[in-house]
Amino acid sequence: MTGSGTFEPVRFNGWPELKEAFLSQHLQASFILAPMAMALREQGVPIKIVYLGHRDGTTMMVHKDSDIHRIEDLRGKKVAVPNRFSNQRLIIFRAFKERGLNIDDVTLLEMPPPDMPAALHVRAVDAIISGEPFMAQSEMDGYGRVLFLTKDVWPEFISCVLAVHEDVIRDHRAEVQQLVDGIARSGKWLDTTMDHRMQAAKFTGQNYYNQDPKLLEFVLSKPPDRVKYTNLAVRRKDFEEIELVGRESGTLQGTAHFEDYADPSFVTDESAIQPYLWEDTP
Amino acid sequence: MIEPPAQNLPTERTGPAAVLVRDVWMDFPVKQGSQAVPVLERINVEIQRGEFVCVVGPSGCGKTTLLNIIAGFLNASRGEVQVEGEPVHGPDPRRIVIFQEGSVFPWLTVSANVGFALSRKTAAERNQIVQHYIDMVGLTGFESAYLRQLSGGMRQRVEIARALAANPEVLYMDEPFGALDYFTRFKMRADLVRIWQQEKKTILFVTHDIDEAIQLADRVVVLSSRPSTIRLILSVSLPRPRDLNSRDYLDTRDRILHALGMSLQNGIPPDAGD
Amino acid sequence: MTSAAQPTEVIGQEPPFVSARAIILPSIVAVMFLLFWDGAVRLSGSQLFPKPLDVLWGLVELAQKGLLIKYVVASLFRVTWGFTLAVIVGIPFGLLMGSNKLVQEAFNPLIQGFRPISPIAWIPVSILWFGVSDAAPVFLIFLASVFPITVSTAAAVKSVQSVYLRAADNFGLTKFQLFSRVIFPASLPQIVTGLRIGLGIAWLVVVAAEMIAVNSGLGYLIIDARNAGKRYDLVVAGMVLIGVIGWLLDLLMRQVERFQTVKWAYGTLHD
Amino acid sequence: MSLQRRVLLAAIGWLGTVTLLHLWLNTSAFEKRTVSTGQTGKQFRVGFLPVT
Repeated sequence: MTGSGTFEPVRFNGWPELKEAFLSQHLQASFILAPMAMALREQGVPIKIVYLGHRDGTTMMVHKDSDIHRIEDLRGKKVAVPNRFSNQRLIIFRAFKERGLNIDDVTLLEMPPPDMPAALHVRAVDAIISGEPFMAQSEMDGYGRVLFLTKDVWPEFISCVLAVHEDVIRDHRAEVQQLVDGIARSGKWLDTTMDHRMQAAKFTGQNYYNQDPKLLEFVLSKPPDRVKYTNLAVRRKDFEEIELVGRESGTLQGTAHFEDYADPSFVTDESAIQPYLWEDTP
Repeated sequence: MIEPPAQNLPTERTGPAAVLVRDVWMDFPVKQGSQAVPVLERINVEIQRGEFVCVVGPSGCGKTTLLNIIAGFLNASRGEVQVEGEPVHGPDPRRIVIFQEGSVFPWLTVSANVGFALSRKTAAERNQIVQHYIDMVGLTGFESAYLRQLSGGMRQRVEIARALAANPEVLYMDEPFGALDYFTRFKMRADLVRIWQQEKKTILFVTHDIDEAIQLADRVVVLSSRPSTIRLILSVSLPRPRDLNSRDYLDTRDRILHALGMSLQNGIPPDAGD
Repeated sequence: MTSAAQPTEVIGQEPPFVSARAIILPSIVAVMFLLFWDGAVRLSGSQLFPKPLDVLWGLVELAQKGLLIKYVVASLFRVTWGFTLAVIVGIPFGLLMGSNKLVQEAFNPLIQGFRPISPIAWIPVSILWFGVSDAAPVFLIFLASVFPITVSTAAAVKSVQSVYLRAADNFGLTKFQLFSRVIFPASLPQIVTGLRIGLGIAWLVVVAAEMIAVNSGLGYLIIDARNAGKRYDLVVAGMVLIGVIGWLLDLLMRQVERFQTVKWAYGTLHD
Repeated sequence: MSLQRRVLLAAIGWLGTVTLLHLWLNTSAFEKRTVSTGQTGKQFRVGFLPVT
């Protein structure tokens, strides 16, 4: 996503602030939680999901020596989730429904992802679930244990999507296309070899995320399919699954449908995407 | 020499009186609906230019109220005040009041205070006037001191210097020495008379201290307790500087006390303080 | 011809007096605190909570990366502008409210209504208005300090002793002169106290203000350290920086209170 | 009056200094824009959170 200076990445520390900046068009586009984008569209905010951020990349962690070994053991426990409008929360609804469990048996606490590892460490909560690298953090530091990866419960799990304001799509389609291509091609590059991933870990860690590259390397490698950056085109089936769980959990009203909140026109043929030929500049 | 209250004795007629108080009545409405409280009744005083007049009376008799009316800060319920023939409608730089609680500005140095009213003059003129009055009141050397660094007596000197620097025609002084110690008061009275003689101002001086009045005034206006009327206007014909042990001095004091229904021949009367 | 008053009556200048004890005593307490902190962390065996030395190394790391100066300047920039705007708006408006009964009655309810709203509650609104620029934190800091400044200025004007006003009136000052030469100087001491409180609150709010999407500042340092995983040493380093700078700002403001044009109102009990 | 003027000047001086320092250190105001943003002029801003 280096772009040619046309794009300015703006890092946020919390979903509410990001949403507000995006809502008020201080951001032309933004990576955002899928259900949050859909809910905003339901509330009449003219935005379209044009691409996905990544697939999977989310894990449920429990304390190393906790008695939780199966999803059923979550009953009566406290689970930290990143935001009401997040698939990390909806996945729990889906997992409980598939196992015939009652969602009211588990307590879901909204908590900023950065605070989750510490909360698990001091056992303020029994389980945490959010995007990486915060989950890997607890695993790397030895007090966290993976309960499940998203691909075990919700294959092709979507967490973040790229959403763009409709007037930006109308007036600056070329830029949006350039943005989506850039993301798609760097995603392809990322998923071609592990070496690329290691380079990305170092580069992103220092310049954009300000996070320890070793942590990002852990996320991108253990296991290799912990997060995937390809196959990110917007597909109706994936989103209708989210609509279903969103409605059942009362998070979404179901008043916005795929045509309202999605615009798949930017990636017509995924196989045609060429990875960037890009080396990490020292 | 006693004067009947209603009548006054102009020494020689040199144009309209410096300050003329004609038939002034004053009452304060305490609360809506309730009867207004009478404070001053039938006050008639005429002060000649250059004269030193003291108004004396028990505390709370309305002396300060009268002064504020004369100075234009208060409007009388009835009657009128004229200065040089013109009716008074409000305060005026030609008639400076030295308030009882002291109004020297604590955020200014002595010289800045004294020069406060001289903003329209050039810097040179201002400094010359300021220095003149600072020396006159005996504050030489304290030009850049601040109020909190001065004693009570010195603060009063700044007050007087500032008033004089504005070159008023009349000085109204409301018990200015009330907060000073016994000895400083004597000093301040001597200095005030000296300055009065030099500057030839008209002075109206309000006090509850009968001795102070006699030591300072050409004429003393004696007010009764509230609602106060003029009991006596007494010309003090003692030569200056006044001998405070003289027979005449003591006689004058007795006349004033007598006018207030008190006499000290056989000790201090029990109701002296009412 | 003139009789000068004796100089002894003058009360001498009060020199600022900092005894050695005033330095040694607090440093002993500080050292004890650090030891207590260090011991507590070691005892609790917590890997997360940093020890004083870790915090020191965190500060050194920040300095080496040049982030220390960047973040301090960013926070000072925002507090300076937010506070300056609050002064520019707060003092005149406070003077007006204090001196004009109509304005007071008209605006006081509005101000008393806004005052209790914590600046943090304003974060969403400020993002909608100012987005991700420096303007958002400056706006929050402005809000945090403009109310205490306005209110203390208005109170100051109202408490100006009427004898000064009568004296000024007596000297025939115009309305403007009355304001600039009597009302303002007389209220200045209380205004300065209001400024000191305003600045304190401004510095309190800088952390919350910088949690919006800005990429610099001590508040950002803390929130960013949380994102970077286990960097609680930087979190505490940020807290230390905020504490020290906030204290220095207050010391600076206290120097203003020792100026002659203001000191007169504080009496001798002022330290 | 000179004291208040001195305080005022010091305040204005500080305002200018801290503003310049901030612009220099924390924003790209002084850096020559390597790539002109060309037609859009306004930056195309893309928000993100440091997650996955």
